[in-house]
Amino acid sequence: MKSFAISVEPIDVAACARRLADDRAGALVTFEGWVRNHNDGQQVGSLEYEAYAPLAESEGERILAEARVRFALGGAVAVHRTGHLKIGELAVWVGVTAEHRAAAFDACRYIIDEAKARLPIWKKEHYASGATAWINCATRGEHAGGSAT
Amino acid sequence: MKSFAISVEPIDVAACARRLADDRAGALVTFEGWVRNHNDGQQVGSLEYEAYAPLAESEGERILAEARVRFALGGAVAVHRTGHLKIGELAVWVGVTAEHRAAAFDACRYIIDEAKARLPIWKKEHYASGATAWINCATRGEHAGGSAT
Amino acid sequence: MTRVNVQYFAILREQRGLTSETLETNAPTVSGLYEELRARHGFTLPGNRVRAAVNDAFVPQSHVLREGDRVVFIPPVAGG
Amino acid sequence: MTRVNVQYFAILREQRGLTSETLETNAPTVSGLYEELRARHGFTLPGNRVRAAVNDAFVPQSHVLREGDRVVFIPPVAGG
Repeated sequence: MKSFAISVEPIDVAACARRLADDRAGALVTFEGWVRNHNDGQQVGSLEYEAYAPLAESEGERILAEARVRFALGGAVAVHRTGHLKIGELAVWVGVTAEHRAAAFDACRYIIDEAKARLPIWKKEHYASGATAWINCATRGEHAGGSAT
Repeated sequence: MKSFAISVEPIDVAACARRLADDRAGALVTFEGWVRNHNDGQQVGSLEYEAYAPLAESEGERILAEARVRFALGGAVAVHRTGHLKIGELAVWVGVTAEHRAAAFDACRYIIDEAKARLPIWKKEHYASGATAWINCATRGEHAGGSAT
Repeated sequence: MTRVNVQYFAILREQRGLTSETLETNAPTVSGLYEELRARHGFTLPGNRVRAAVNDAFVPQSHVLREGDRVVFIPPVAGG
Repeated sequence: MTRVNVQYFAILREQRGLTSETLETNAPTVSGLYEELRARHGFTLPGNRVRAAVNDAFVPQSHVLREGDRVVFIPPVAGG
């Protein structure tokens, strides 16, 4: 199974964490990105995620490989959801194990920061008013594949 | 239910995470401390945790309150296990939600760093050889309640 | 003329009204192709805000198109 | 004489061989009580490596004992 996956199905957090079980590891740090009910002062009703899946997966694997080189890790797994998500739903999960917690915290943060900046995944906010907007498409933001450092 | 708890029962991670559900939160960062099969070059067979529970719980609540003051948090929950744990078992769980992930990462790390330095919880390693040792009791380490900064 | 397949995502998919098409172009590079399509379909994103991938790998704007390439223009990502 | 209850944890519990006891002491402070118990029971931890709690709250070494206090001596914690 791939370490980085795009998933159209709800993310199974327990199954993801089980893949990281490791008797040598003392620390597991996880990040969950949830759909928030607001953004930039607007009420958000739901969120649509669209991915260019083949490139998102290869770039995601590249990010995990970079984290393994930079930090003293055990394992690293990440899954990004696509589709139309409700408030409170899980959009992205990252889990990292290490002997010591500092490396696990640093690596988990590195992975999610790079993923948000580099993966070709877009989100469209649906507002209470009925309006919608692709986030950053017409305004600000990094390009996919751009460096976040 | 208390935000910080000492538990003689196995920690129910899913139940802990459910307590943090929050439509305004965009990020959940969790830390799990697992019993490692080695420490300082020695093979570890199991680990015993002993807590001075009333003070550990009040000091734990104080740490969570400090984190809420320092960082822009949604919720924060932590549980520390006591008793005789096997390799791979979950010894401590910390979960923090926030609107934005930076605060969640910073707060989760603050809580576990302070917890390790300040809570009156001791661990005794049981080695493959049959020997045992209370960690730090007779050697190095911070005092409970000491500042970790 | 070079025949290429173009896939669209997010705002470009909506502005084009389809997810992919196969077309012939005289544009030698991916940036030239984007400008051609932008003029034809009224894409709102300027070329310098769009990255490109060919055959599922990122490429520079100066990448030269070859017969049969699968081209994707990548709008800015959601980030934060 | 002040009557206090003393609870022991971890290495102190093992060296004392029990988890709590009620005793009378002439020591005016918690640090004095620790030195008294250390001499009697052969605790290996010096007083400056042990913190104290009275009635489930941390106290300084100079804390003055009162009748009925519950005293806990706290060995260094596991840390990392």
